[in-house]
Amino acid sequence: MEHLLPIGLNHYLTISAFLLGFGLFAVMTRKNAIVILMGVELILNAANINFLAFSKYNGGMGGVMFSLFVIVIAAAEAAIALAIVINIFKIFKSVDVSSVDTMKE
Amino acid sequence: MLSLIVFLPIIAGLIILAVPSSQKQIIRIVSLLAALAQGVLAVLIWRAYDPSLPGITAGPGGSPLGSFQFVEKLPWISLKLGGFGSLNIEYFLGIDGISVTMIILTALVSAIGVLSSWTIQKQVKGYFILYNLLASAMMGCFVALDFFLFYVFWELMLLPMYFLIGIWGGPNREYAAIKFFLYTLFGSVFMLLVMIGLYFSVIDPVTGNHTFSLVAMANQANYIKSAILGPDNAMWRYIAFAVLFVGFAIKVPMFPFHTWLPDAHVEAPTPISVILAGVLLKLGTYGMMRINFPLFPEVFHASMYVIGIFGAINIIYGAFCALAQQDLKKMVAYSSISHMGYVLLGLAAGNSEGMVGALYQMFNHGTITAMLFLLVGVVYDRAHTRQIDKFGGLASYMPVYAAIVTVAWFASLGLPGLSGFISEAFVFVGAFSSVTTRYIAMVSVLGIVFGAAYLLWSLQRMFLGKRKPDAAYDLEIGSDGHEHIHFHDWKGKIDLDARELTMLVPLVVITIFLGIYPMPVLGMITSSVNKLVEVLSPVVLR
Amino acid sequence: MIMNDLTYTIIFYLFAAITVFSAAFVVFSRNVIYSAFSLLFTFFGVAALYVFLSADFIAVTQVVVYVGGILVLLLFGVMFTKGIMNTELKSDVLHIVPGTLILAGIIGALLYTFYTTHTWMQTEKQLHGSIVERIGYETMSHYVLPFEMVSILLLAALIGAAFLARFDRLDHDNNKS
Amino acid sequence: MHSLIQLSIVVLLLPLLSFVILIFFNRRLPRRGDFVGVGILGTAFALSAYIFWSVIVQTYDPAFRVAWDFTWIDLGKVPGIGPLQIRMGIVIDNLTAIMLAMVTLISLLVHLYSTGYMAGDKNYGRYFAFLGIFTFSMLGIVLSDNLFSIYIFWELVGLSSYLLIGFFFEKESAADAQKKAFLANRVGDIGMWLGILILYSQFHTFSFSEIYANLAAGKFAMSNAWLTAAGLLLFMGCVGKSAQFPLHVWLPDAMEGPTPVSALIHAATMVAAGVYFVARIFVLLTPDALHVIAFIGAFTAFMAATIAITQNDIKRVLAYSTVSQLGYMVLGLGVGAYSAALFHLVTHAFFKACLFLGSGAIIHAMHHEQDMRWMGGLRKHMPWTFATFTLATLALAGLPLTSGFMSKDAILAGAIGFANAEGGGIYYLIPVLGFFSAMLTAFYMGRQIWLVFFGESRTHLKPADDHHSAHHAHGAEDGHHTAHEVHEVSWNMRAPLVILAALSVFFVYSPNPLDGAQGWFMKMIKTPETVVAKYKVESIEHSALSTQHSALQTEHSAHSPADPRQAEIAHEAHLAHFPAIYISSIMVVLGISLAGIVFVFKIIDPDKTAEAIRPLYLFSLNKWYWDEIYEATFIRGSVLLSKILSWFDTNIIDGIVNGVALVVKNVAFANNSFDKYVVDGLVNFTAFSVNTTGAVLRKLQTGKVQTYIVMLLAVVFGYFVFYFTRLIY
Repeated sequence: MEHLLPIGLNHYLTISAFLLGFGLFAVMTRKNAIVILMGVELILNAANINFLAFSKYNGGMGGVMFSLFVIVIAAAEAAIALAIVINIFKIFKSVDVSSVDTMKE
Repeated sequence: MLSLIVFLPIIAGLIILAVPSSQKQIIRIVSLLAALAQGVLAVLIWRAYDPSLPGITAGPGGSPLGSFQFVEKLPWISLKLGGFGSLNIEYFLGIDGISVTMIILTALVSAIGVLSSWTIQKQVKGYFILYNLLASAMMGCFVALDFFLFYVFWELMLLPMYFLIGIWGGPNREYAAIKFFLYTLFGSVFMLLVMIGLYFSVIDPVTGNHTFSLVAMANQANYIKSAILGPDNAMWRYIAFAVLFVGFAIKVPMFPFHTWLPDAHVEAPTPISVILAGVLLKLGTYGMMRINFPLFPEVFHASMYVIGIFGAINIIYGAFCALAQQDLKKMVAYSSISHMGYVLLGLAAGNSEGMVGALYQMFNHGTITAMLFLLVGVVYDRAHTRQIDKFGGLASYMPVYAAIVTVAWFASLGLPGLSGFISEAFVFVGAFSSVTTRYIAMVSVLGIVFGAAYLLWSLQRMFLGKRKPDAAYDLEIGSDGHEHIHFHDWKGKIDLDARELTMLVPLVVITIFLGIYPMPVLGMITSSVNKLVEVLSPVVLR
Repeated sequence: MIMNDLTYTIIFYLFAAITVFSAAFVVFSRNVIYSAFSLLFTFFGVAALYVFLSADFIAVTQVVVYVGGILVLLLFGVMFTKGIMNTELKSDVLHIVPGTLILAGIIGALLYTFYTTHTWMQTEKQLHGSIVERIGYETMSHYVLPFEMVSILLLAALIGAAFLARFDRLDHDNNKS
Repeated sequence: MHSLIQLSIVVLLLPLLSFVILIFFNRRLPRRGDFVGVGILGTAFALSAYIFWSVIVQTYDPAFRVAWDFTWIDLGKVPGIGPLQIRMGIVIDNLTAIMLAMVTLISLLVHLYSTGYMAGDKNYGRYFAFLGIFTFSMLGIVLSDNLFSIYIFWELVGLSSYLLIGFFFEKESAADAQKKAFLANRVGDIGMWLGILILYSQFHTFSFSEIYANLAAGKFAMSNAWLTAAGLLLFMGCVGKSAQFPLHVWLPDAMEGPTPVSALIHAATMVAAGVYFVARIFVLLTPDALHVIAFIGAFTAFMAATIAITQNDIKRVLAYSTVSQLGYMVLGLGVGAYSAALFHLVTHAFFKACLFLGSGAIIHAMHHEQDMRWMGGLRKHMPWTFATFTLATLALAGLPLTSGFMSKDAILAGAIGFANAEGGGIYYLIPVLGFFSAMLTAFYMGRQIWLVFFGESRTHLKPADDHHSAHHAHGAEDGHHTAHEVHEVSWNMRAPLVILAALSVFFVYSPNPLDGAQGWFMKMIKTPETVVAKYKVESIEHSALSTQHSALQTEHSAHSPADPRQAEIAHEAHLAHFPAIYISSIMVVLGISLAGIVFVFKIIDPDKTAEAIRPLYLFSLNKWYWDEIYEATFIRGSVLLSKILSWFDTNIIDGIVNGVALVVKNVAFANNSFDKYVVDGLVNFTAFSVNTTGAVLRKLQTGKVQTYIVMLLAVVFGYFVFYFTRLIY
């Protein structure tokens, strides 16, 4: 129990690992494009947590700045992705990505 | 200059590549122009050639200049082979008395070949591209002074020939083409081995590296004594000589290796036969004079007798086989085997008269046999058959054709006043003067009679007398009351038309002129031949 | 840090739990709306963690951008694509087994890595207190070019998104198709 | 350059000019340009007549000789020899001058004659062109000063003879004859060529004078047998060209050519070229060679005479008599009667040309009827022809007061002398054969004269089928012509007959009808001194001769060659002069009277006689079966051999090649099956497995992005595992 405290780098990394895992799981398994997007957001957050954690524990600004950019990118990504999703919906009349398999051989 | 004359046809081929294949006339004209330009260059070279320079071996200071002419020498391929040292291949062109006549011959024959290809209708584009490739390769073989370069051109020649026979040939063309290809390939493979061996045995005196330069190889001082083909390894030198000789003899073609020739000729279209007999066969003997003999003089010395015997066999055997042929073209093919036998005999003599005779015979055989095959093609175009017995009495109906045929036939049987005689005469003079080949010469003189026999017999059967009952043409009484000849499905002129005359008349003129005054050609070759004889024989061959 | 360690730790664990569980809910819930909303909690939790990581500005940005932007966007997306409360929102899953295996595997692997790796490059001087002005400073000096690029990217992305999501074009497409 | 040389060059080139003009432009010129030929030959004759006059008449010198030569081929500095050049040149001596005049004169007359004889032929112009090139090459032979150019012109006369024999090439017989002639000549030529080669290989020159100088200097390195061989091989050229015994078969067939051509080429000039050539090389002929030559000549003379007896074709009789007379000349040279042989050459040229042209006139008048059996009684219709023909016949038979008498007598005298000098024995065969053939000659010429000119016309006796065959062969218009249709020929055919007949009378050559040796000819043409004396195989008689030599010197200051053998022969020939006259005259009278007995007075019926000695008759009628023998042996033989070799070529050699190819192919097949079942099997298996795996993996490509992501992550996880395991161990 005492290794749970004091709060160290590993705690944050653990959390980010969980987020990453969940995000990946969502991306892997869910058919709904929206949920997949959410998973992607989770993954990005996991990454952000790592950035910030490391930059805190070795006192550099790089991680911070990068997480900032990541957030911006995430915003852009979300916008584009949603637009795409909407188009997919318009064309396939569903957001079920498993129905979008025209690449199938 | 030489590069230009070599690669001009290839350039023409590239241009043709750009021409749409429907534009047959343009394609033909382009190749014709290329051939004519080549001819012009050949004439320029002939005019600018200095007959006093000997060639064969390097001039003073080991540099080819001062001995060869129009020399172009650039490093081409230079590979570091680690343990083997380095592989230095040069782009090394140059001519001497032996090559210059062949260059002129090649230019002449390929120009005439283009004219005679005018009637080719099938895949004209591909045909002329291959044809130009062939022309370049032939020319390259004659001017290359680097063994490797020579070999490249030599092999480059096979390919278009194979296709030209195999695609545009007669009914049995694939067989003939394969036969030709395999035969020649067989020879050239051994040539490759010998070439490598020579490379590692020869040191260029100037650079000190190994070299493929034939000029360096022709000087025995440049050999490493202990090398594989160095002076110490007599046995290997003998083997190399034999192997190389076989390689060239196949091209000549020499007696046991000659059977590809009749098939190839019978199947090949007329222009290809012309090229084949006019130039390609010469490459064999040229290779002997340029490579085989000067590089292994002592082996040549030891084997003159054998070469002479093979020459005699060629002469008489070819004549007899020609006597038995029913197919006119096959007869001409065997006749050219017989005539190349004279070349071999002259070379075997090993003295100046014989060598001059051989070289001059190469030139004359080129022009005369080209003429013969063109004439065969003329009659084949009209009658679609070459069976000698399917004619008769043509002389009455095709006087011009008959006249030119008579000239060609008599030139071929060595009538004095026509160029063939002088070369044969010199061959015999040389062969008889050389003690080694004296008796061989006495035997092969019989070839003169049998040569006359088959030629005159075919002349009589085709041109004299009256129309045979089963002849390949009809007779009809013309408006003027005279009998006229009529070939089935032949719309053109019955007697020679303008194109055929433009092909034939120059050859006739050359044949007659060189028969009366041979010096224009002999003057160029004598110094080189004398030099060659010196190289070949430290002791005088008498 | 004003608070003493214990409260600090408790609060940390609280937010950590919020984050992780809501994230799990996001992933595992069948209802898109639910997951969307639980994603909101996740974001909050993450923002809180940012604060713990003394990146308060980032935390704020996180809240503003994600909660105020992306999440709303997602909800819009949900609403565009589905009727809100209809049953189809229960989006089913595919290859759940490999998914779970890999999930477990990856999480396990990562944790294993973290906990077997003892030598993180930790330095004595860590970030403390607010770093806002340092961020501004860095942005304008050191990271100005990435910053500009990112802003241009963002602009382009927004324009593109707007363009992609236009309706008339889609109708047009439909008429076409 | 000597002016005569220049003139002779012009003479040489003029006929060539005529050839070139006529071969190209005869259709453009009026009368097909025959006047060009005649005119040019007239000029040539005028010039050579001038040469003759200035050589023989002005400079009356047996040793006259001018020469000129130029470098034809320059072989540069040949290793082992040094500078080597092949020179062509012209030599003019008495013999040349005489031959020059003779050739151009006869050629001119034949040209003139042909304007009548060949009129209306469809290749009229070409005919004159061929005559031109023949004259050119004949003059070339006459003028050459070296073996090489003689060989060249030698073959060129062969060519022109080929062209002219086959002038009516639509006739298969003509085509056969021309081929036969050319090939027979070729056989002779290769012998000649080998002889030339032997001499060249020793001295590296072709020029007569240099070769003789070297020989005289004893530079001939090979054995004396080679020298004899060289002489005999060179003589082979003469055998072919002059139709001597082994190769005589072509000359009678050559009569397929137009009759003027027979007169020019196959009677007067070309066939005589062989004799001329032997005379040129006379000095290098060793005694052994000369013996062979003498026997060949004698045998030829005899054999041809026997054949001529029974021939019915008027031209064939003349042809065989030509062979026989040439045999005389060769015999004369063989026995060393040099000038006599050449004398006979010239005289024979004139009267034989006269005979041929006369027969041509007859054939022309008889509408191409050549068979004497259907002639007869032409005396009345063709007086000119009759007169000239008879005169020439007498000359040929060798009756006194004719040129033939003098020359033939000189030869026979030489033969007797030779036999005596060589010590008798077998050598007497030569004069005996000579005299016997003289008798035969008289006999068959008498027969011919009788059959053709006397008696009544026998045209109607001719069987009909012969008619048709004859007309199809000759394309005459009407078959049935009786003698009164026959009329004398026109002036341009008559004039040559008269001139030639006039030239076969004795006083042209010698004031004394009995002794040609007193004539200008024998005075101008002296036996040259042999250059091979020192190569002689020493034998008893020669050593004996050399002892007698000094004694002979005094007796024959007229011509005293240093070679004792020649001296001996000349001496004996001189002694044998009058015996020869008597015997030959007796023989001639005998022959003519025999002919009279048989054909005029019919005391002996020729047919009965023929029946009585049928085998001999057939033997002679079939020309000793030489053609059949050659046909059976050489021609069949070589054709058969050619067939065999060609079979060998296509089946054995090519068979071997194809066999090798087959073996290679089978190896290739074996290799191929290995390839197919093992190597290829592996390949196919790989392909198969790849295929199946692909089929399996294809399932993976669902087009669902998430599937891919699953795989991706699985791989990533796998990497994790791998990495950590490696980290652990």
